[in-house]
Amino acid sequence: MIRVQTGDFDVGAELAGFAAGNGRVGATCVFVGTVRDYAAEHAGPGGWVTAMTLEHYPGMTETRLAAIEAEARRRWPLEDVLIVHRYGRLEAGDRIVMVAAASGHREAAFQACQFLIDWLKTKAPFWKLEHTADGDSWVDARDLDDALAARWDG
Amino acid sequence: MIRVQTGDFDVGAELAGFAAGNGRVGATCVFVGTVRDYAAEHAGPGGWVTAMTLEHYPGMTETRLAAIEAEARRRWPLEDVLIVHRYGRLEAGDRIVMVAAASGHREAAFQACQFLIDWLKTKAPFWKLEHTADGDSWVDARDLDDALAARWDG
Amino acid sequence: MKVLYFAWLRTKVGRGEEDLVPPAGVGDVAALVTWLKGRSAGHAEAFADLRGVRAAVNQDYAGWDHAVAADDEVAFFPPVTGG
Amino acid sequence: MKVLYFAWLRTKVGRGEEDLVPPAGVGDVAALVTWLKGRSAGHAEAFADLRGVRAAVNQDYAGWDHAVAADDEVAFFPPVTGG
Repeated sequence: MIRVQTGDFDVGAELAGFAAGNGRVGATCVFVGTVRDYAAEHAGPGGWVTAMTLEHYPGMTETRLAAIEAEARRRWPLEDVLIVHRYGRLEAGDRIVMVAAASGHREAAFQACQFLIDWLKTKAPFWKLEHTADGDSWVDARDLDDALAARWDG
Repeated sequence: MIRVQTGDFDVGAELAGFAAGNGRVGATCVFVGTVRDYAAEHAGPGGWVTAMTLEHYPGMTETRLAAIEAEARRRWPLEDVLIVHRYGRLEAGDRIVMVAAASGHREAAFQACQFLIDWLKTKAPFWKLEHTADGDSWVDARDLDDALAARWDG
Repeated sequence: MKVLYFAWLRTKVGRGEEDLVPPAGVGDVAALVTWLKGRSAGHAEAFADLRGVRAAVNQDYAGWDHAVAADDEVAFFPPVTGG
Repeated sequence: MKVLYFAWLRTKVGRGEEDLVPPAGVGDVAALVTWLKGRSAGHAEAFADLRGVRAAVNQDYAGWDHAVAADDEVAFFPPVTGG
């Protein structure tokens, strides 16, 4: 299941309904991304991130996230998949994204969960605008994210 | 933090207090293990696992889990670590274990979380006795678990 | 043709969406970009360095040689930074 | 010396814990096992095949050549299966 929303999500409540009643689940892996109050990329007085605004491409976002879920289900024997991603203005400490994968054993759950967030980070059309004391700046894509996503190629 | 207990735990409540208020956290990875109602190792009429009893070695369990947490913190820049493991009788669908790692970026959070459960599975003194329609049987250690733990050697 | 801009491309162009009718010769993404650069100084600046620009046609990623037609939705944006 | 048994070693030995005073020659885990095997048929069965047996001395994993002394806590158990 995928969801794109402005409001916060409750990880515990999401997990309570996740793969509910499915006795084949032995392993669930969850990743939660949050807004740090300090971006190492911005050293100096303006380095403190007070908030960010996440822009996205309505329509394409949902299509891409659904494709990422489908690919994960194709690659691993998953009992359930969840992607929740927020957009709009988020303050330091706020949750941004949650991805989860449930499977019989942990290898599949871990790999699928990493795959979901790696592909999401490089393929889902979201852009972060950081608000700092020095002003606003669009976050640059990280080469490391491309490298992490490339693990799953081929 | 480590905890060994007979009672259930609430993943959402655990995460609400996890790395609470720490603005350096950008990534949290969580693993939850549950009792499957079918163990593939037991094909046939007695294959349905109705429950299991987890035995442990009080004292050594806590010492080993604390050592695993310490090793994870030594290897990765972690803001928080949590291991909760139950013992005693557990029914199909029940939670067994939860491990979590929080860090600035997701690579450390994922790797530490996998490390925690891999080492826990091969080093923490717990033993599973499965109760099936055919009777009770002690679960054999999996070679795969040794292989997964060996990833973190050296 | 619906053309969308996101993130800093949107701020440079000065708007997020345009309904356009490119001339008949504009048959792929690259030709569309060349034509768009002539529309305003903001467009020219947004497309000055294409190394940091990605394109999507009808909500799927597309290369510069991907065909575009009158009823397509074409979007331009920097490499994504969500998650 | 406190000797503990877990999982199927406990069920074969028939108890989980014993307070014992091994003879003076029992200086390491291997010698302790040899001595324990003579205590009962259950002990002998528990230690019949040591490939599936692990040992801990004072709550840390120990090899067969690890020294044991009168006031040690020594535990025997199969490979762990928690998590």
